[in-house]
Amino acid sequence: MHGLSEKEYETILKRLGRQPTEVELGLFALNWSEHCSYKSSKRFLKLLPTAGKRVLQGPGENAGVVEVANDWCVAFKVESHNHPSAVEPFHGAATGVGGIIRDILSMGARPIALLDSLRFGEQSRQLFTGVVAGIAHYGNCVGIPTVGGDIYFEEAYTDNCLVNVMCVGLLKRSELKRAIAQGVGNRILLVGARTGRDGIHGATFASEDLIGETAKKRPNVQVGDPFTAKSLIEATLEVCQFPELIGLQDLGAGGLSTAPAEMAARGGVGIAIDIEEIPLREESMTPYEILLSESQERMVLCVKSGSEQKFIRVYRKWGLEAAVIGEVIAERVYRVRHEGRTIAEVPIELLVGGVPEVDSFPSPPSLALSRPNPLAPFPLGEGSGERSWPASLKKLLQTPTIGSKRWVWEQYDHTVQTNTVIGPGSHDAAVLRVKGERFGIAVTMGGNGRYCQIDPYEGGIRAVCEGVHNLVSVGAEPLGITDCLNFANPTDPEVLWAFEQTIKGMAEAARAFELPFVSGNVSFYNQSEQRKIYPTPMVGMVGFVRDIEKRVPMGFAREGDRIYLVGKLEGKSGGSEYLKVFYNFGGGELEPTDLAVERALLQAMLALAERGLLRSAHDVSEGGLLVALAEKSIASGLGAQLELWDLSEETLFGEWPSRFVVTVAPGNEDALKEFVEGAGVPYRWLGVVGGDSLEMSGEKIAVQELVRAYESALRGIIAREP
Amino acid sequence: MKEFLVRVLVEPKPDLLDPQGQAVERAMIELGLRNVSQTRVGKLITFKLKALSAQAARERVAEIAQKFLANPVIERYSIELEEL
Amino acid sequence: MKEFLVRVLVEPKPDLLDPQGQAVERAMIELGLRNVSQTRVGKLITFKLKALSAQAARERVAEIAQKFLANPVIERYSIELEEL
Amino acid sequence: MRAAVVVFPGSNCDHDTYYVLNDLLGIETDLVWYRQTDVDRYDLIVLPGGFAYGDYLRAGAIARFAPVVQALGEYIAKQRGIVLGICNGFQILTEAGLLPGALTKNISQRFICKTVQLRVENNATPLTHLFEYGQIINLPIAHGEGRYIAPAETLERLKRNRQILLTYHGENPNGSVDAIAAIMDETGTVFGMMPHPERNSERLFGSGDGLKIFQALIRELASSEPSNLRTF
Ligand SMILES: Nc1ncnc2c1ncn2[C@@H]1O[C@H](COP(=O)(O)OP(=O)(O)O)[C@@H](O)[C@H]1O
Ligand SMILES: [Mg+2]
Repeated sequence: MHGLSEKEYETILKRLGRQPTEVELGLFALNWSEHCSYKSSKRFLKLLPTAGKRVLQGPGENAGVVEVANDWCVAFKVESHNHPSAVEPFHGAATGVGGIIRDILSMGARPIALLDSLRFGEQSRQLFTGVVAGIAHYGNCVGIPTVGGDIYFEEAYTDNCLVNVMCVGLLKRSELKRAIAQGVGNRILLVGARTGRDGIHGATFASEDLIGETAKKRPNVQVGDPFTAKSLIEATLEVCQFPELIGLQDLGAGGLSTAPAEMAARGGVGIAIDIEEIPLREESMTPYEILLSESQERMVLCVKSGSEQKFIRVYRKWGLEAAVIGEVIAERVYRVRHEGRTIAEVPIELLVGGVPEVDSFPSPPSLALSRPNPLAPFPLGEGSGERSWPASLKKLLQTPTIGSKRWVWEQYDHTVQTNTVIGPGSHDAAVLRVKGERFGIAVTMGGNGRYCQIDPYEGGIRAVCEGVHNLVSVGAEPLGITDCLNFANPTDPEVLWAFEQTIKGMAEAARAFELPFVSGNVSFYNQSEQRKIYPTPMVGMVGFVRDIEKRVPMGFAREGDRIYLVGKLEGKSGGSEYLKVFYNFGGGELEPTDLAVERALLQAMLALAERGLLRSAHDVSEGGLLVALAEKSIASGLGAQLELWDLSEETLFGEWPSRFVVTVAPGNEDALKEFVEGAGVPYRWLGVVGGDSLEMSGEKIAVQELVRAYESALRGIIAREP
Repeated sequence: MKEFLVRVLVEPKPDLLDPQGQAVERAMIELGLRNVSQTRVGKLITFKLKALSAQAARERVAEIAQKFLANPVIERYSIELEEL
Repeated sequence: MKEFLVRVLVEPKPDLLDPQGQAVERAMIELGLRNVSQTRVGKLITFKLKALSAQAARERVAEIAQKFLANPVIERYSIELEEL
Repeated sequence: MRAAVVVFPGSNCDHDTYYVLNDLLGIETDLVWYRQTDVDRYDLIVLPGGFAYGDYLRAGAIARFAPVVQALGEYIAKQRGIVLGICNGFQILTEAGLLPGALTKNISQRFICKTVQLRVENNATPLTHLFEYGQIINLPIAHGEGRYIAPAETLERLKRNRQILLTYHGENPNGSVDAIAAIMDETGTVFGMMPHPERNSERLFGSGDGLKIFQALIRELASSEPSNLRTF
């Protein structure tokens, strides 16, 4: 009952030594849900490195925090809102944005950027347009620029789209806050919106497959109110200056049944709340409903007793609710009172983290699996040669996954707050300035599920490397990682195996770069009767641009610049978009990433950027070498004369790791070689920037034509009116 | 063929939060309209439709309202017909 | 005091272009609702109001609709009352 | 000289605008809460961009009743200084009837954020006198309700009095009638514009045409006795 397992119910009876009340069961149901307790994932998440000299706050709080420079720090985290978005794309995505913003706010940071990684089926027009509209609606109204993210269209996500949102906040070292309750007698405040019957059992909803029954027994859709959220941000940042503020925490999935308990757990205290003190939106709500409500735009504060009014005044000024709903108590229990009667009293340790870990065993997929066999040969030959490279290139640029997402990011306000130096569209990462400082902050987010479907370990490695590449391409040094692990049902041993492998891969890569995971999120049960999603780790990263004037553009900079490939020219190219588009083949063999090379590459590229030697840089990812070159043309309007002898499709369009296309000014060739050779990384001359078309081996294609193809990529999906 | 003036009234479901309704209600109260409550803001779609009978018109409109004009997950609708 | 269910229907002025209405009409036609024309999309504001008489209620609502619920430059409105 | 940037609940370009006036241009600037009504000490009052009251019902429909907006009536009547509405500020001014016409949903029905080209239609105004007549400038827009419309006779008047200051050049991003992007009132002291000058006031963000707009206002105010502003 309440989505609790036999074993869990037994545990409750044993530890409580009595029958739990209805309300208590509700508390357990939420606190012990997968979404809130991480009972299936904890033991694997432990594998991720989390330490680092810049880490101010690692996993365990509402967001991670790393130090950047001059006392400035960034707080960041990613959160999924997959199931709510599948049910109601607009509000599901909108409230996803709202939720992660409040996580950042809980650290005492001002949110300065949003990114979103989205995955849809190839035909999911309504989901796609609804989600985009929802993100725009919320993000634009709260005045936080949406500066990046990525979108893939893949059959595996047809029944279960992915909506992962990352928020980045800026704060001074001294402003850091924690989600903690302390000091017996101190007050617990509930601030923001009123409590209504929203999304009751949302967390448990997120902890089951999206099939028949679950899909039907939808909780009330949560509707976000970005206007209230904006006021909540301003009011909360105001009270964060008060010394009487002890700790704060957003109300996410789980609402009042989890947040105060978590704060008490961190402080090693107990909390008692009085239900009747909670401002309600509709009368006649039962205590049960009130506790389980997931109404948006609410936060819990712990403040010094006696200072309540000071806080309440600020929230009232902003037109928000603020009420003292309880106090910190010595007894380490979460006590819920209703009109003087205690209706629930549960030991904090039992409620938070007391859930028995799920110890089902991962097991690798049997060979009988219908999924693309990792060892399937690369089906070159058929069709190859028949197509000229310009035709193939155009077709790839037109695919929704590779092509321009302008239609999406032009609906996002990406310039508000006037810090966006590099916005969405034309670069591998976004770059934000910090007013009054010389340095900048680079941010990126993404992940390729197909790689993980073929080989979760290598896919995990690549997910981290991709983030590093994106940052390095704009001249930023990676500082820290946040991640969202989107997987199917974890009770399926093969899913759990993929989960473990992916984490091991990510951990391995992070260690190679000495990068800490400071926050993240896990989303399981992303499947329907028909389909499981690909194992999809989204990796968000924050980087440091020492001198914003030295940021590196992606597009070709000047006529005559020399073009080089840094990295290997040949490799296995399983999982490539090319195979998908031309052979409808999602498998193949992945070229293993050499992390030693990756490390060296990172150093070399940063050194080159530091010395201002890079006229432009772009990592080679989906679509392979020629698409990377085309993107550099599209971004700048400049063409190039290319000199490639081997014109096999594999060379031109294959995808394997550790590659950049860079340009240097004539005369700087040797400097480039010196650094790259020094790093022991192969490199190769590709040609010269110039003209208004891409030319190679007697064939050419006008940049204008590339642009047209690239910009038309989403038409097929959007045009499918209504 | 008869011609009808069709009105489709779309409202947020009663249990769901309607931030717009809330904001509008607060403003109305500030502007002196006391004793107002449960304000909801929805959509009004009006059009002319040719059909053989009121019955037929209503059915076809209901179908379109169901799958397009209203979002059944968060909204409810009602249809009003007037023969011209 | 009596209580009324109030409906304020706000529509784009007839002489003004209504791009949203056009878009909705196109979609409805694509979805197979032929013979549809002159589609307009407006707002539906509903609320409960306590007043001494229908007369009084109507006047006060008219005043608020006039200066707030509708923008006279681009919209016109109508009021419907139902005593509860 | 003293400037005010009004803060409504839901304003989100208030700090950006304050930064340009106060930090970049060194003008003594206050963030003024929407409940404040004593605005006479300010020579320039900016209603910034954003989503005051969430833009619920209609952009600006609720904010127009804010005390500070009510106070603007008198401020304008006695020609005390200059009022500039940017984006949401423009919407509030039209809703309040302090500027003619209305700003409606973009013709695409979608929010749009991009840098656009604008043509200077009248450069003999406090807002535009640093540009050439007919000059093409670049400014970012970011709005969902920027389609300017007005009754024919109003449009006539706007043209006759040369109250149209900027029009979209090339593409008309929101479907505004006559591609109108910025206007002023008859007195030449109240200005409304959909583009965001504060988002193009530094080299980092492009041409700097936005800064020229603020500089123009400041020079105008410095050169003319605020009490008897040149009108056009
Ligand atoms: N995949 C992950 N990698 C690193 N940290 C994670 C991951 N998943 C969850 N965490 C951490 O576990 C804690 C709980 O996460 P979550 O429940 O998403 O927080 P919230 O309830 O505030 O959204 C957070 O500190 C989060 O950063
Ligand atoms: Mg949280």
